[in-house]
Amino acid sequence: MSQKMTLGQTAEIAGPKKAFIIPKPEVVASMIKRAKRPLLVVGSESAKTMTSDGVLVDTAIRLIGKMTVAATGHLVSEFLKRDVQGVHSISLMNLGDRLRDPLWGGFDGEGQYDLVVFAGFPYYLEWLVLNGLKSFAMDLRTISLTRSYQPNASWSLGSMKVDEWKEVLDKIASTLMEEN
Amino acid sequence: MSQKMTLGQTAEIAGPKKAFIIPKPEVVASMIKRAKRPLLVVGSESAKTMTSDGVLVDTAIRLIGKMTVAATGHLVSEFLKRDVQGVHSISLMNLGDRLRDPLWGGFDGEGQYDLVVFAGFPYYLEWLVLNGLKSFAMDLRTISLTRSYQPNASWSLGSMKVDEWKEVLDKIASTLMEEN
Amino acid sequence: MSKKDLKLKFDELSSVIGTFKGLEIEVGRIFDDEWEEPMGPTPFPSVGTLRNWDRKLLERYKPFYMPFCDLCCLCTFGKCDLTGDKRGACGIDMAGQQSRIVLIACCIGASTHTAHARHMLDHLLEEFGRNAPLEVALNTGVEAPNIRLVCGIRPKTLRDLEDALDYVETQLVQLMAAAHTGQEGDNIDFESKAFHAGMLDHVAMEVADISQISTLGLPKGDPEAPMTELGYGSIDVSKPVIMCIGHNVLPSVDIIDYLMENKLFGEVEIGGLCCTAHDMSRYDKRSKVIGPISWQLRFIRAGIPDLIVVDEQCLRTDIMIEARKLGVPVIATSEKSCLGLPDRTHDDPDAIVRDLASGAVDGVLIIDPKKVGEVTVKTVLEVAPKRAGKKSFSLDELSELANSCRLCMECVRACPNNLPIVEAMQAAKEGDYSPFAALNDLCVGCARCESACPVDLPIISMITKANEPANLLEKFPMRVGRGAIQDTEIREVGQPIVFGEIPGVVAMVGCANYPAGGGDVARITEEFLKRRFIVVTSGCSAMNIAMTRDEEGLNLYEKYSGHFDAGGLVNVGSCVSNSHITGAAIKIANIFAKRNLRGNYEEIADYIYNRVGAVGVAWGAMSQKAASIAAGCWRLGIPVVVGPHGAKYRRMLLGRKDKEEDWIVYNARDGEEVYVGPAPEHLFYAAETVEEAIVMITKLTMRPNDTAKGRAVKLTHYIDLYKRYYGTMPDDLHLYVRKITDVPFTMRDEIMVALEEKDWSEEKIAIPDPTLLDRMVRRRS
Amino acid sequence: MSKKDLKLKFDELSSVIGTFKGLEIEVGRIFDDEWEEPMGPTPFPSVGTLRNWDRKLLERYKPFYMPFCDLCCLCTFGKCDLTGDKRGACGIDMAGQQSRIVLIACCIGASTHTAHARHMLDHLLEEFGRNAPLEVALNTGVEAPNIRLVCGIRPKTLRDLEDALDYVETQLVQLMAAAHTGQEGDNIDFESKAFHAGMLDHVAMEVADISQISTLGLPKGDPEAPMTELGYGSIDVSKPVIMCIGHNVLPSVDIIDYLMENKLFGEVEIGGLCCTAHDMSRYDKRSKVIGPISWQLRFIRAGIPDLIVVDEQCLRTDIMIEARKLGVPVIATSEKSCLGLPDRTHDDPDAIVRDLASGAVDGVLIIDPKKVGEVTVKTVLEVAPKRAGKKSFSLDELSELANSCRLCMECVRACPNNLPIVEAMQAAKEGDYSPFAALNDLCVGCARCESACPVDLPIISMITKANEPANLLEKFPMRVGRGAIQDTEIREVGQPIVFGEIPGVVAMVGCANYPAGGGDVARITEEFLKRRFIVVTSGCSAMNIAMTRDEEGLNLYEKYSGHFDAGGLVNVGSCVSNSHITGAAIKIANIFAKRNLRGNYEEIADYIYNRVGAVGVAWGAMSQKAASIAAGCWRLGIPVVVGPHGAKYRRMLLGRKDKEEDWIVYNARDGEEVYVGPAPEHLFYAAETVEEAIVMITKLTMRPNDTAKGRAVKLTHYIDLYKRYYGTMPDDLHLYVRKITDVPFTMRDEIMVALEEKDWSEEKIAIPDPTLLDRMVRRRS
Ligand code: SF4
Ligand code: SF4
Ligand code: SF4
Ligand code: SF4
Ligand code: SF4
Ligand code: SF4
Ligand code: SF4
Ligand code: SF4
Repeated sequence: MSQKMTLGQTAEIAGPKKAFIIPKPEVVASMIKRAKRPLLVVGSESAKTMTSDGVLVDTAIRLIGKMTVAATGHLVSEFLKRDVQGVHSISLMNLGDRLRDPLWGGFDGEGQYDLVVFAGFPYYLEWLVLNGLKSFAMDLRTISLTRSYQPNASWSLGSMKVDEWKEVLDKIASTLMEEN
Repeated sequence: MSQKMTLGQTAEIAGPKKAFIIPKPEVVASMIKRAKRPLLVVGSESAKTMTSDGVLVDTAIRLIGKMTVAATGHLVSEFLKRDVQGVHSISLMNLGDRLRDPLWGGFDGEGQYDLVVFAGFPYYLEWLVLNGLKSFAMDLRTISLTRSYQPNASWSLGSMKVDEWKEVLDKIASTLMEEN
Repeated sequence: MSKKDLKLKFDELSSVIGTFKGLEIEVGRIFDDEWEEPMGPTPFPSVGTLRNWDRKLLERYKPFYMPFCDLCCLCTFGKCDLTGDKRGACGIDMAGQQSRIVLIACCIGASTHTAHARHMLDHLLEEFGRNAPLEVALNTGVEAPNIRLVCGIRPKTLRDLEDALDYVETQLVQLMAAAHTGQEGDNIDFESKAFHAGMLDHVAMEVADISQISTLGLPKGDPEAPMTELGYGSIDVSKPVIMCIGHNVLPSVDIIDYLMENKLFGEVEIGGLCCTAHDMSRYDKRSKVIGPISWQLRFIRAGIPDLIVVDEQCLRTDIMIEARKLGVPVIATSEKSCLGLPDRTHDDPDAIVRDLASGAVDGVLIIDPKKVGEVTVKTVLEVAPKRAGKKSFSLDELSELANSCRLCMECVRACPNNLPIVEAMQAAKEGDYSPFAALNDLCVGCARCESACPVDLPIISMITKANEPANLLEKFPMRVGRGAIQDTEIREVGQPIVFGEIPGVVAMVGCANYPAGGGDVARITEEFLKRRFIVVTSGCSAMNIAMTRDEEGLNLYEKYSGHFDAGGLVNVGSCVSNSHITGAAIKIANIFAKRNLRGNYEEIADYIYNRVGAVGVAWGAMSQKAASIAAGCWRLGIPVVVGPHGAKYRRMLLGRKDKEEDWIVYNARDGEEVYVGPAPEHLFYAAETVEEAIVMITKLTMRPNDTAKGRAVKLTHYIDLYKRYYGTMPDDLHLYVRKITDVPFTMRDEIMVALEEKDWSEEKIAIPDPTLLDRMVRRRS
Repeated sequence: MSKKDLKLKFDELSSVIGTFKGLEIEVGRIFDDEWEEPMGPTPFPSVGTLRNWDRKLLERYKPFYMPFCDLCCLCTFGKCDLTGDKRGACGIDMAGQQSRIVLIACCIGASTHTAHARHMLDHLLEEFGRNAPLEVALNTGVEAPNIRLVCGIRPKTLRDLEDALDYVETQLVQLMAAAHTGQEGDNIDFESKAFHAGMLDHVAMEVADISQISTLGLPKGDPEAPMTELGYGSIDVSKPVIMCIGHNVLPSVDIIDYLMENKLFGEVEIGGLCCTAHDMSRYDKRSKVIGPISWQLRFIRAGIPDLIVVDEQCLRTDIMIEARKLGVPVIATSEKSCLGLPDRTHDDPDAIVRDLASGAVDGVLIIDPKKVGEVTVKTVLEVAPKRAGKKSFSLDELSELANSCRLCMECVRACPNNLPIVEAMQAAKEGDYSPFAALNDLCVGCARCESACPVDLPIISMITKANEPANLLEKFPMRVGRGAIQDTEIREVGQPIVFGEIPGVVAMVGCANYPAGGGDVARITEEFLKRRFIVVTSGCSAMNIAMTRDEEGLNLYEKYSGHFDAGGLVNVGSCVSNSHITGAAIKIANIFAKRNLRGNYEEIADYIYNRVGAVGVAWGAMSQKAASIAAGCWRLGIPVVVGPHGAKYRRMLLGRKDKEEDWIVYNARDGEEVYVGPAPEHLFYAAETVEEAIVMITKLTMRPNDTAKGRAVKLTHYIDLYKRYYGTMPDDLHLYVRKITDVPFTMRDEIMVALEEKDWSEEKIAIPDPTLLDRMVRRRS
């Protein structure tokens, strides 16, 4: 009789503060463009998550230059395999810990990031880290590009089918690549 | 930055099973009409909750005959003050306890109700009883007519302003009063 | 080193176990050979010993679960969705999970009192020695009914209490263990374990209270215990003000002693909040009672205290933040509540005073009560003059503050009682502060509104300010906690209670999470006092009872005696004094009915359940302690009624009066199984309204053993109250009138009409010698 | 009656406290005058005693909270929204609440082992007497390092262990009390209390394990402990099969004894699941180990057991439902897990057997282990023949079942690891069962998928069935738990460990909540064995390690020795044997470094933290027990790495290697405060991938006291592994290379390049005699 959750795992039930759903890919792109210090973080599942560029790692590669890119776990090896330099390697725990410190200088020592985009993580792990940031890095804006709704981000994609998601991701990347 | 809950008290966060929002008053009326044994339960706040009929007690009186009406707390006195008989008095705890028993005969001994409509309760108390029914009376359909969203009902009104709510309630009652 | 440090030295010792030379042994326990009472079947019961008894009760009173959350997040397999017929990754279902949380809550509650008792006892043993005698109450031989009943021991000295506590600690750890992921699979077994925790809690509370009564000179069951003053108005703000918050009186005792020794009592005001206040006033009636837990923030915000001493339990955890804002130093005194403060226990007192007074530190942790006494008094004397004149904002500023309100409603959504804060803001913008003032009595002081407010309006301060003139005059007498009920009192009232002529014993206890203010507690209390029930009370409720006056300006403590007798209002004291309430019920079975207590739990509980019309009422029950205290009552067969917020305890224990088969007892006279009607109807019950509660409490005093006269008295009150509040006759009289002689004479006609409608006849309901225990049957027919 | 029941009778006793006649006294404790070791500063520490030490660690390793829920629902003031800077009605904030839940979890975990220890000890005292000597391990004088360290006592007999347990129980109740609503206000204080619970847990585990080792004949630290068989294939299904599940071996011991006494061991198969299996195999290697917790449902569903005996902890709470479906009777044996079953403890065994065998009851509760032994064996002999042939569905039916799948994805959403169940269903519809079979190794057996499935597909059974041929062959050798590490072994490896030549001690422990199957545990283990770390293991992890073979068909237990030495794989045993792992670290400080243990916690922890390169790894940590075990490691200065699900423990304790000021220690030689680099970098750390974990574990073995040679060895492994998995050099070498002599010779060039990039120079990082304790400074310069 009652409505079922349709948004990802049942573990996702969030508290009173819940992510806005990103209405369309362009919004993400323009948030990133407008951000002073945007950071893209790609997680361990990025090497096997298919996108229109190949896998998520390849999509992240497209974005280097448009934003700082960091890889968690041992994912940096995937970039290096592709001979791509300039991706920062940091573990997810260390990253979470530093993002909550307003005095952290970032990878370049220039100061804390103001917008962090997450993609390619096990659902529950991203859920938890985002929730740490929600309460303990209140000034930080976070975007989740996971295919299921991530309630603890500031902005999240809604849950969608694989193909749709690939398109959305591609659209975000393409929009970012355009000249301002 | 993130979306605020806009639906009633912060205590309302529900689990994976969440009430459908009633799209329009006629839907409630038709669910009641179609039910075999509908029950309206009005709670202790019904004597001071204003409706287009006066207070919620008066609205409930309009519906006697269309469905079985029960009053919790000591609310029955309000009906008797108005010289209205035929309203059953039962405490909310006893009612909840009986609604989860498939063998309960109801007030008339004819058997369990199949649809129960709640109105006029302290928000958190209704929340709790509805949640007891959600898990322990799985075959029972419940409707909340509270002015704030009640996630643990099968169907609930969305949160709305006082005047809008009065109209919705009136529309439900009027539709029910119409000949089928 | 070891907590049991009495050693005996022997040059040579021969015993059954061999010969030892140059041996030191420690005495564990000196056995009491003199207690002639034979040992009952269940001394020191373990987790499962009383399971059958619990299951009998839980078979009648089946839990109706109202999950407070649909998920479980207790292990890393989770979160698990448990709605409907789903199960968690460990296999648990919703009923199991709710009852598991209940068990955890009861364990926390019972642990709180047990830890308190342990701390108290350790301290008193050190101060007064192992052999300090237990002198609990005047005219009283049964010094420790809960301990006798549960443990099967008769404590005579402080040291003897350690046996009881050792046992309680061992059992609590067993119970906590049972809450581990993936283990107990049955919700009724979890409930039974929660009952066990509750029973243990009453033993622990008894240890805590009788040890302090015996050694610290608190009133020993004195019905004429002195009056103290309660309320803001009781504090002379021209003096330095020490405010003690919490539940463990030891640091406060040393503050008072220091004041006395240094002849400073007249110079300094000392007031308490919550149970520490009760126990301070029992220790010295000149210490003031500020109010219940809900007053913490208001009182601090009013700028009255110059120094805050916190001990344990029921403190606001944000006390440091509040105190800092006002420049009030804080002294924490318990390892359980360190508040992040530097541990200065081993520092020179004057150095600590210097740091606190200069503001170099805003608070310190001092575990040694003696040092607390000295540091507190010295500090407040230095701090108070500097703080003088420090005030909160003025009434004018109130409207200014209100002007910045965005009317966004976040506060109202966050308020547990949906209080009309926004209306008050709107009125205040226009200079009308009365809607704000009106909130004063309804607000539970939780500050969730402030937390939610996007512009950080100090809503509680605004409420307090708007009501300031009234607040500052607030000053009520309260009889200080008297402790236990005397054996002689029990002897007097045992028969009228058991026969039903005193219609019931109503215990008004628990916290201050009221749905609509503390006035309701006084209202309920007065209703039963007027009807000559015995009303016992404790904790925050005992304070709220004091805070209502009649037209003549008198409150209930002034109007009713402190005797444990019909129409008596008996303040037993702090939370741990609740053990005297169950203790009184136990003593009725023992002293009046001559049932053996020693390790004889089931029989006594069966007696109380079937015969003693006692009902607990926790209208504002909030805490885990309230949960475990209630559970201890249930196991003894005492029903408990809570207010609507009490439904958040996740389940009620509800009887089904419509099911005849549920209300069968043995007749102890002949072993016959007979129907006795649904009395008492429920074991744990949340009422939606005060009126519903009053009527239900009255009904719950009925017991199968009532004499005709007793039942008639109870029915009179029930019908009278029902008619008053519901406007009609109750529809279940046919379940409670057993014989025509049960019918109250004055209401005869209308009752007979009601009975006829229900096809009532005299044969249906028996009046046996009722028992749920097969083994209590004396002879089989 | 009392648990301490040794009484002495005297006709007349004169002592310091007076003269007694006709007195019976009970001996509490016979003091040990012989221990020449002086008492340290903190025997029997209370909640706050080690707070300063904890705060030192927590200052370095600040909790990074990842709230698992945004709300608190622990009292009736709630639910309270705690997101952002909001506070609950009691004043608590999000950090406070998360750490409070951590404290509750650790209390439950420690209580579980304590209750287990109490039950074990009570039973063994009864069976073997108070004076049964503690014989824990061969060649070992330090029988109980945790107890010596924490309590300051040296236990010699079973009875002496009671002192330790009494203390632990008292403290646990204090800690539970601190979790009460409105009390502790500081998250760091909650964390410190969680550490306290963890420390207590190791004492309790030690009590439980050394008491059973000493009396039941389990291996006494034998590196050559026998091999047992593990896996489905180890069970001869042609015989009646008894399956024992849980963590308390007592009932199983009596089953084995009954089989032996009645010469039935060859006729009946007895296998265990979870830690009971470990302890059964320690008791008698012929009993089989079925597998870790995650195999419970699969094994039952396979229809193999004819009777199930459950004791306590880590049982599926739905065991009755599963057993009922298959007509398998269940015998519950613990008050902690009664499963709603009728208590038949006091009934005639044959009557119970009759009822179980006939199916008149589907389960019973029997608290007496002896009776469990008899009833179990007699019942299984009657039941097994009747059940013969009872099978689960066939492979054909599997595709039929799959056909009714609606492809609704509810199962995948419910699956904690998002396993591709729907793909397996789709393939199975077409008769391809390999995708289902592939799930076998990845599935943690939680059944959440089944619970969520709208058409109730038995997904676990389907996985099991698809993999049946492989499953049934599964049979692996595992060295049974050897218990403690011998003093002589410590003497041998102490120096190479402290000097860093044995690169580290890695403890592979904990539950089976793996993100991608148990194979990862074997993989991590092998990596470190190959590199000649010492690997110790216990519990479910010790089983999963057994379940991977190399190309030659050998598993790690076959390839590596059981010695506590470089390249040794040491299975200590069940969960309670984890105390031997901390025990070994403690003994290194004591035996190798000659530090006093007695009541000397801080110094020893400081030693371990700065010198002993031990790291705990709980890749599938699931339970509250795992939480408290880990907390006990942290307080001793041992870092713990968990898998990604471990992030649900709500916070990590993370160091900031980029903050130099965080890594200052005293040089004990001259009191100077010096920078030693971020070693170990973290105290509690969740890795996202196995590869990340392996590298982090390696890095965490570095300690300030490493010799140049030792540091070089550790760096070699770190760099080698980092390069292998990350494809590049680590970017933090400049924080770990102190002097040029630390640089591993073979990697010199590339390291120097890396160092130059970071402007490394030799002066920055000191190699002092490191300590965090001011008082350990021997001389001030
Ligand atoms: S039980 Fe409470 S803390 Fe847990 S998920 Fe529900 S609301 Fe959150
Ligand atoms: S049980 Fe409590 S802590 Fe756990 S998820 Fe629910 S609300 Fe949160
Ligand atoms: S305890 Fe059970 S229901 Fe709760 S999270 Fe763990 S597995 Fe799920
Ligand atoms: S402090 Fe008072 S007004 Fe504010 S939320 Fe609490 S009860 Fe409501
Ligand atoms: S939350 Fe604050 S701003 Fe909003 S209505 Fe309440 S008082 Fe006004
Ligand atoms: S314990 Fe505190 S935060 Fe939790 S529900 Fe109670 S008042 Fe709210
Ligand atoms: S039983 Fe296996 S497949 Fe099913 S939800 Fe659990 S882990 Fe996933
Ligand atoms: S939940 Fe059941 S029906 Fe739905 S996809 Fe999974 S197996 Fe199929």
